[in-house]
Amino acid sequence: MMQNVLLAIVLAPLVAALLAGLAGRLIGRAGAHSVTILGVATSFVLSLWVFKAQVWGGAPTFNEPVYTWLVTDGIRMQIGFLIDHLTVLMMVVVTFVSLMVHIYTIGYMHDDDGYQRFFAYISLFTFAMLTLVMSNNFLQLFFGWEAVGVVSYLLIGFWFKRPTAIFANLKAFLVNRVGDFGFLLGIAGVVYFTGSLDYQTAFHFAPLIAASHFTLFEGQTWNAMSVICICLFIGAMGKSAQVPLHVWLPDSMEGPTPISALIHAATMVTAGIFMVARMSPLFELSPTALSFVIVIGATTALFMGFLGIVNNDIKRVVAYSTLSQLGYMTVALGASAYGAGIFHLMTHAFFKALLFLAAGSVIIAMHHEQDMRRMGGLRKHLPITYWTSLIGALALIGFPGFSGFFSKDALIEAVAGSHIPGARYAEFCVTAGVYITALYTFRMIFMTFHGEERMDAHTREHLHESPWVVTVPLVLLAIPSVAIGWLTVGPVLFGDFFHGAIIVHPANDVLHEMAGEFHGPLSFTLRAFTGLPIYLAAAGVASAWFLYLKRPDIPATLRLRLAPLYRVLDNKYGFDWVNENVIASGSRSLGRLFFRVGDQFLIDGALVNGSARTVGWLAAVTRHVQSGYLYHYAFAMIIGLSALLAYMLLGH
Amino acid sequence: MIGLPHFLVLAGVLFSIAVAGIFLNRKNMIVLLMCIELMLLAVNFNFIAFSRWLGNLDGQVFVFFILTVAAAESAIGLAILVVVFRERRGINVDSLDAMRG
Amino acid sequence: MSTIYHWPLLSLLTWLPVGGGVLVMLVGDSRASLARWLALALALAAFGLSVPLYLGFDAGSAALQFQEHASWVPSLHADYHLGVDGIALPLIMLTTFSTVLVLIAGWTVIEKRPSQYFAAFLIMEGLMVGVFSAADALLFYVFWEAMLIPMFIIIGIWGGARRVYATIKFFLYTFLGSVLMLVALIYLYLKAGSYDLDSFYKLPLTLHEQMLIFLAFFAAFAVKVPMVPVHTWLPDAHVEAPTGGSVILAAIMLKMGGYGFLRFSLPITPDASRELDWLVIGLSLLAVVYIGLVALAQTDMKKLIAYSSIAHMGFVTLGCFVGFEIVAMTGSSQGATLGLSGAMVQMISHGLVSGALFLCVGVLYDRLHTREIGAYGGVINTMPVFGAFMVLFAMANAGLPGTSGFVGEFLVVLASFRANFWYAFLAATTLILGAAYTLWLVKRVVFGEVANEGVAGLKDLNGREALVLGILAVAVLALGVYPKPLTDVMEPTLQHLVQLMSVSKA
Amino acid sequence: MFVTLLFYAFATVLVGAALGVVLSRNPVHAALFLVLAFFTSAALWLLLEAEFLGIVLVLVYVGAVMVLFLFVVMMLDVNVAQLREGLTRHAPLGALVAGIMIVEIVYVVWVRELGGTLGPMPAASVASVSNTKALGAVLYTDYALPFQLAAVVLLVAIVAAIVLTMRKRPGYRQQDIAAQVAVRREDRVRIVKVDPAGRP
Repeated sequence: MMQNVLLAIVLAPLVAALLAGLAGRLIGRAGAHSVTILGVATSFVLSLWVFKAQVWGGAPTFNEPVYTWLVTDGIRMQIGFLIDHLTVLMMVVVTFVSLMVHIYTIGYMHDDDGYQRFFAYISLFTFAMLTLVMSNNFLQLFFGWEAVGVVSYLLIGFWFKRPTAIFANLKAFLVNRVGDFGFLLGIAGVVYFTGSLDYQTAFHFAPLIAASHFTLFEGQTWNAMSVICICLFIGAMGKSAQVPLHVWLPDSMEGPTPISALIHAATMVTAGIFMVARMSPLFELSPTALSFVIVIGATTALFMGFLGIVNNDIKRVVAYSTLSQLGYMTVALGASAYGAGIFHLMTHAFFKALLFLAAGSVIIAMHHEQDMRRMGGLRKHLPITYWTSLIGALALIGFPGFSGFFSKDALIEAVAGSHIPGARYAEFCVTAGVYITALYTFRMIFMTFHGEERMDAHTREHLHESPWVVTVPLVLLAIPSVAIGWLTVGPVLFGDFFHGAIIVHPANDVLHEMAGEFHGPLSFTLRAFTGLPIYLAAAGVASAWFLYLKRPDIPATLRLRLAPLYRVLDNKYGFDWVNENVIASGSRSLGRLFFRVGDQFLIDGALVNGSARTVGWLAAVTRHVQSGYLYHYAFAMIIGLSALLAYMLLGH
Repeated sequence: MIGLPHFLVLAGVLFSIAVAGIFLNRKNMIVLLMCIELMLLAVNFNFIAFSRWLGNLDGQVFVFFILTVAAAESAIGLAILVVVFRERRGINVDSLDAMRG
Repeated sequence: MSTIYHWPLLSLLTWLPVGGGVLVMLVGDSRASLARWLALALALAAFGLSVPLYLGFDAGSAALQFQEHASWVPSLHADYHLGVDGIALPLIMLTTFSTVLVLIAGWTVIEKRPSQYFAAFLIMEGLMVGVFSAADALLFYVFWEAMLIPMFIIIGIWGGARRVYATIKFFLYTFLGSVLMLVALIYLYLKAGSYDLDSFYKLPLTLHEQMLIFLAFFAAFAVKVPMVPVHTWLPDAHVEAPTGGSVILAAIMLKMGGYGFLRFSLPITPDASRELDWLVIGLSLLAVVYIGLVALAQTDMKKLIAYSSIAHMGFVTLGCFVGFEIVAMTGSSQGATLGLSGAMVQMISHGLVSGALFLCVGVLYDRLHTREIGAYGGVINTMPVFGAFMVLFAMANAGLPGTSGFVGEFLVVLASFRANFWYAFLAATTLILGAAYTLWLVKRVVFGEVANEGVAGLKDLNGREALVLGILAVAVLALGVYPKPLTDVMEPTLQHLVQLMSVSKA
Repeated sequence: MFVTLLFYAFATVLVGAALGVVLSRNPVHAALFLVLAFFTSAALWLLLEAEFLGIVLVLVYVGAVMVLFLFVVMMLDVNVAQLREGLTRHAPLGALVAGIMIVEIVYVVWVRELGGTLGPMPAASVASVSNTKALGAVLYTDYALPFQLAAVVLLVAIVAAIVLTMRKRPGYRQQDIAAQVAVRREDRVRIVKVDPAGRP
C-alpha cells in the first residue's frame, strides 16, 4: 500500500511531464496544464496523506527498495524510498510550492510559444526533486541530484534564442557539475568504506569511517570522514550555490520567473541543505567538515547579501537574497542545528517563492521590464501583489511573528551556541547579515512599490493587477509565509519532530540546549526583543526608507564616494571575471594548445606524418636505383651473383 | 687426361662470355636473348658433366627440362620482341622503361 | 522454440550477414531498392538470431556457451571454435543492433553504389560477430584483420574529401598494431601447441615473456581503443567516414580494443598486466583529462565527438586495469569486478551514445553538407524534434544519471577510488570536462537565434531518422534506468576473469 | 688421348663461337655463331655419353629455336648500326665482370679441388641399355609429373606467343559464331503490314 502510494507520488508528475512534453501538440495548451497540475496535485494530496500518516499517525519509518538497479562485485545498487519525518516535510514543501507554481504559470506563460514544453519541464522537475528527497540511497540521490540540474539547465535556457539565457544555462550546468564532481567522489568514498550505497548501511558504518584514515599526499594522512564529508559538501555547494560555486544562481534568473521561484528559490537549491541534513550521521563525526561548512555558509550569507544592495534587477535582488539565505541554512548545518536549517529551508521556500512570484507579477505588469530604476509607486496599481510582497519581505527580514522570524532567530541563536572552529565568524556574519537583509529587501520594496512612478507613460497606462491564476498562488503562499513558523516552530525546532531522521552528536546539540528555554511561540517572539537581530532588522528597514525614499540622492553620492568598493560589488567580487577569463577561456586555450602542440604537431606532425615522410624520403632515394631499365636489373642480378659467389668462396 | 674440372671451367668460361655479352649488347634485345641461351647452355654443361661423373641420370633429366623451359622462354621472348618492335619501331632496350617509377 | 538454442547460432550470426552481403552486392545498384530491403531483412534476421542468444544464455555461468567446434587448419592446430561468454554476448548484441540502425540511417542518403554500401556493412557485421565469438586465436586474428577491409572500403569510397589520407592512416595504424599481435599469437602457439584460447590461459609464462607478449597485445589493442598517444587516426577516420561508417567505428570497432584487453591481455599475461598497469592507467587518465581539453578546442562536430569517444574509452581501459592497483592497495580483489563491469557497461553505452551523436551530426550534414560548428546555430528553431534528441544524447554523453552514459563512469569511479583517491579524482573530472565540451557544442549548434539562411531552411527529422534516433534514445534511457539485465549477464564471467587475473602464471 | 684432343678442339671452337655471338655486329651473324656453339656443344655432350641430349640439342635448338631466331631477326628490319652503339663503352665493365667470374669459377674448381675429388672420367658404361632408353625410363617413371608439367609449360608458351603477336587489323572481317548461334528471330525478320490496296 505504502509503496504504491509513494510510487504514485513520484510517478504522477513524470507521467504528466511525458504527456505534456511528448504529446503536447496533441493535448493542446489547456490539456498540458490540466494534466500536469493534476499530476502535481495528486502528488501533493498523497504527500499530505503520507505526512499525516507519518507525523500524526505514527507510522514507522518506511525504508524499502523498489527495484534493483544493478548488482556487481557484491554491491547491490537499488532504487528505493526512505520515508521519515525529514522526507515527508520536504515532500509536502516541494509538491505544495510546485503546485502553486504550476497554477501561477498558467498566467505567467500565457503568451509563450513553449507553453506545453514549460509545463512538461516543471513537472519533470517535480519528479526529479521528489526522487531526490525520497531516496534511501546515494545512487538515487545522485540521480535526482543530476536530474534537477538538467531540468534547471533546460529551464534556464527555456528561451533558447536569448544568448544570455543559453550562456547562463551552460554556466549553471557546468558549475553544478563542479559540485557533482565532489559529490561523486564523496559517494565513491562512502562505497569504499562501507561497501554499500544504502543510507542505512552507510550510517551504520559511520564510526568505522571516522576511525579510518587515508593518505592523500605522500606523508599526509587525512581522516576519511572529513574527506568524504567535504567532498559531499562540495556537491551541496554546487546545488545550494555556496561561495565560490554560487555564480550560476544570479545568472539563472534568465529563465522564466516561475522557475526562479520553484527551482532557484524553493526547492532545487535547497537540495544541498537537505542532503547535508540527511547525512547528519556522517557530518556529525567530522568537526573539520562542519567547520568547513559553517565558514563557507557564513561567507555566502554575508557577502552575497551585499550584492543585493547594489543590484537593480528585481529578480536578481531576490536571487542574491536567496544566496544569502542559503548561506544562513548552511551555517545552521555547520553549527549542527540541522533542524534549524531545515526549518529555515521550509519557511524560506514559502516566502521566497512568494517573493519571486510577486516579482514575476510585477514583471508581467511592467511588460517584462525588470529594472527597478524604472519602477516605483506600483502599490496603487498592484495591491494584491504589493501586500503579498510585503508579507514575503517581512518574513524574509524576520519580522516578529512571521515565519522567517522564527527560523532565522533560532538559527542565529543556534550559531551563537555552537563551539566549533569558525562559529564566531559565522555568528558575526549571520548577525550582520540581518541588517543587510533588511536593507536590500526593503530597498527593493520601496523602489518597486513606493516613491515616484519612474516608468514611461505607455507602461503606466497599461498597469493593472495580474489575473487570478497569478494572484491566487501569491495569496496561498502568503498564508504559510505568515503562519507556518508560529505553528511549527515548537515541534520542528525543539521537539522530536525528526524522530531520528537527523542525528546530532550530543556535544554539538545546540538546539537541544535551546529547547530548555523554549516555552511556546509567543514567549519566543517576545524574547526576541531582548536580542540584537530584531533591532538590526529595524535599522535595516529604516536605512532603506531613509536612503531610497527620503533621500534618494545619498546612494548616488555614496556610489561616487566609495567608487572602488562599489566597483568590487558591482563586479560581484570578480568571480565571474575569474570564471570566464581564467577558468573557462583558460581551459579552452589549454585545449587548443594541447590540440595544436600535442595532437597536431607532436603526434601527427612528428610521429605519424614524420615517419611517413621519412619513409617517403627513403623511398625517393631508393627509387633512383629502380631506373626501370631492364639491363640495370640484369646488371644488378649479375653483380649480386658474383658477389654472392665471392662471399661463399671467401667467407668459408 | 680430361677431368671434371675441364668441363666445369669450360662451362664457366662460356657463362662468363655470356655475362660479358649482356654487358656489351645492352641495346640489342635479340643478342640479349642469345646470351641467355648461352648461359643456359653453360649450365647444361655442368649438369651433364656431373651426371657423367656421378653416374646418375637425374642431371640429364634436368637438362631436358631446362631445354624445354629455354625453348618456351625464347618463344615468348621473341614474341615480346616482335610486339615491342611493332610498338616502338625498334628493339632498343633503352626504350623499355615502362617499369620506371 | 527451444530448438532454436541448438542451432549453430554463432555461425549463423557470422556467416549469414557475410553471405547475405555478397548476395546484396550481386543484386546490384540497378535494383537498389531490392538491395536495401534485402540488406535490412538480413540485418533484422541477424538481430533476431542474436535475441535467442541472449535468452538462452546461462547468466549463472562463466563458461563459453553456444560453443561450436570443428577442425579448421589441422596442421596448425587451429580450430573453427566459436563460443560466447558474458563479455562477448553484450558486444555481439550491440553489433547486430547497431547494424540494423546503420542500414536504416543510410537508407536513401547513400546514392553512390548503394548495394555495395549495404553489402559492406553486412559483411562487416558478420566479421565483427566473428571477432567477438572466436575462441581460437588464429580464427580471431583472421576475423580481426578481415574486418578492416570493409571499413577501409567504406571510408575510402563513401568518405569525405580527405578520405584517402584518413583510410591510409587508419589502416596503417591498426595494421601496425595487429601485426605485433600476430607475432605474440604465434609465439603463444609455439609454446602451447594449439591456437585454442583456453590453452593460452593455462600456459605458464615467465614474467619476461609475459612483458613482451603484453606489449605486443598492447600495441594492437591500444591503437584500436584508441589510447593516447596513438589516437590521432580516430578523429581523421571519423571526420572522413560516412555517417554509417562513423557509427560502426565508434560503436563497435573501438570496442575491439577493450574486448582484446579483457580477452587476451588480462588472462594471458596477468603478471605483466600487473607490472605495467601504471602505464595503462596513466594513459587512460591522460585520455580523460588531456583529450577532454583537446575536445574543447575542436571546431568540427565529428572531430569533437571523436575526441569525446577517446576520453570515454579511457574509462574502459581504466576500468580494466584498475583492479591490479586495488589489489596492490587493499590486498583484496574486492572492487576489481566493479571496475571491469564498469568498463563493459561503458563500452556498450558508448556504442549507443556516440553512435547516436554521430547519427545526429549525420542528420545535419545531410542537410547542410558541413560539419563546422560555426556553420550552425539555433538549429532547434527549425528542427525542434532533432534538438530534443541532440540534447538527450549530449546529456548521455556527459554521463547524466538515468542515461546509459552514467552507469559505466559511475562504476569505474567507484572502483578507482578503491585504488587511489587521485585516480578517482582525475577520472571524475570527466563530469566537468565531458559536460563542458558536449554542452558547449549543443549551445553553439542547437540553441540560439537562427544563425544563417542555411539553418533557417532546415527541415526537421523525417520519419526514418526519427525512428533510428528514437530507438537509440529508448535504449540509452533503458540502460540508464535499469542496467541490471546487462550486468547480470556479465557478472560471472568477469568474476572468473578476476580470478584468472589474480593468479600468477610466472 | 684422342678424347683429350677432341675436347680441346671442340672447346676452342665453342669458346670462339660464343665470343662470336657476343661480339658480332650483325644479329644474323650472332645467330649463326650460336648455331655453331650449339653444334660443338652437342659434340662435347656426346663425349660425355649424353647422346640423346646432344641430338635433342641439335634437333630442337638448331632446328627449331635458332631458326625462329633467324626468322625474327630477318623479319624485323633492325637498325644494326644503332644497336651496336655503346658496345665499346661498356666493354671494360663487361670484361671485368666476366674476368671476375672466370677467376671465381677456376678458383672453385681448381683451388678448392671441387672437381679433383671425383677423379678422372669414369669408364664408359657398358650397360646394355642405351642412354636414350635409360633416360626414357627415368623420365616416364620418376619424373612423369614434371614431364607433364613441362608439356604444359610448352603449351602455355605457344598460347602466349600467339596471343602476344596476334593483332586485330581494322577492316578485317571475322566470323562470330557465338553471335550467329545466339541470333533471334526479331533481329533478322521484320514483319511489315502492307496494305493490299497499296494505300500508304
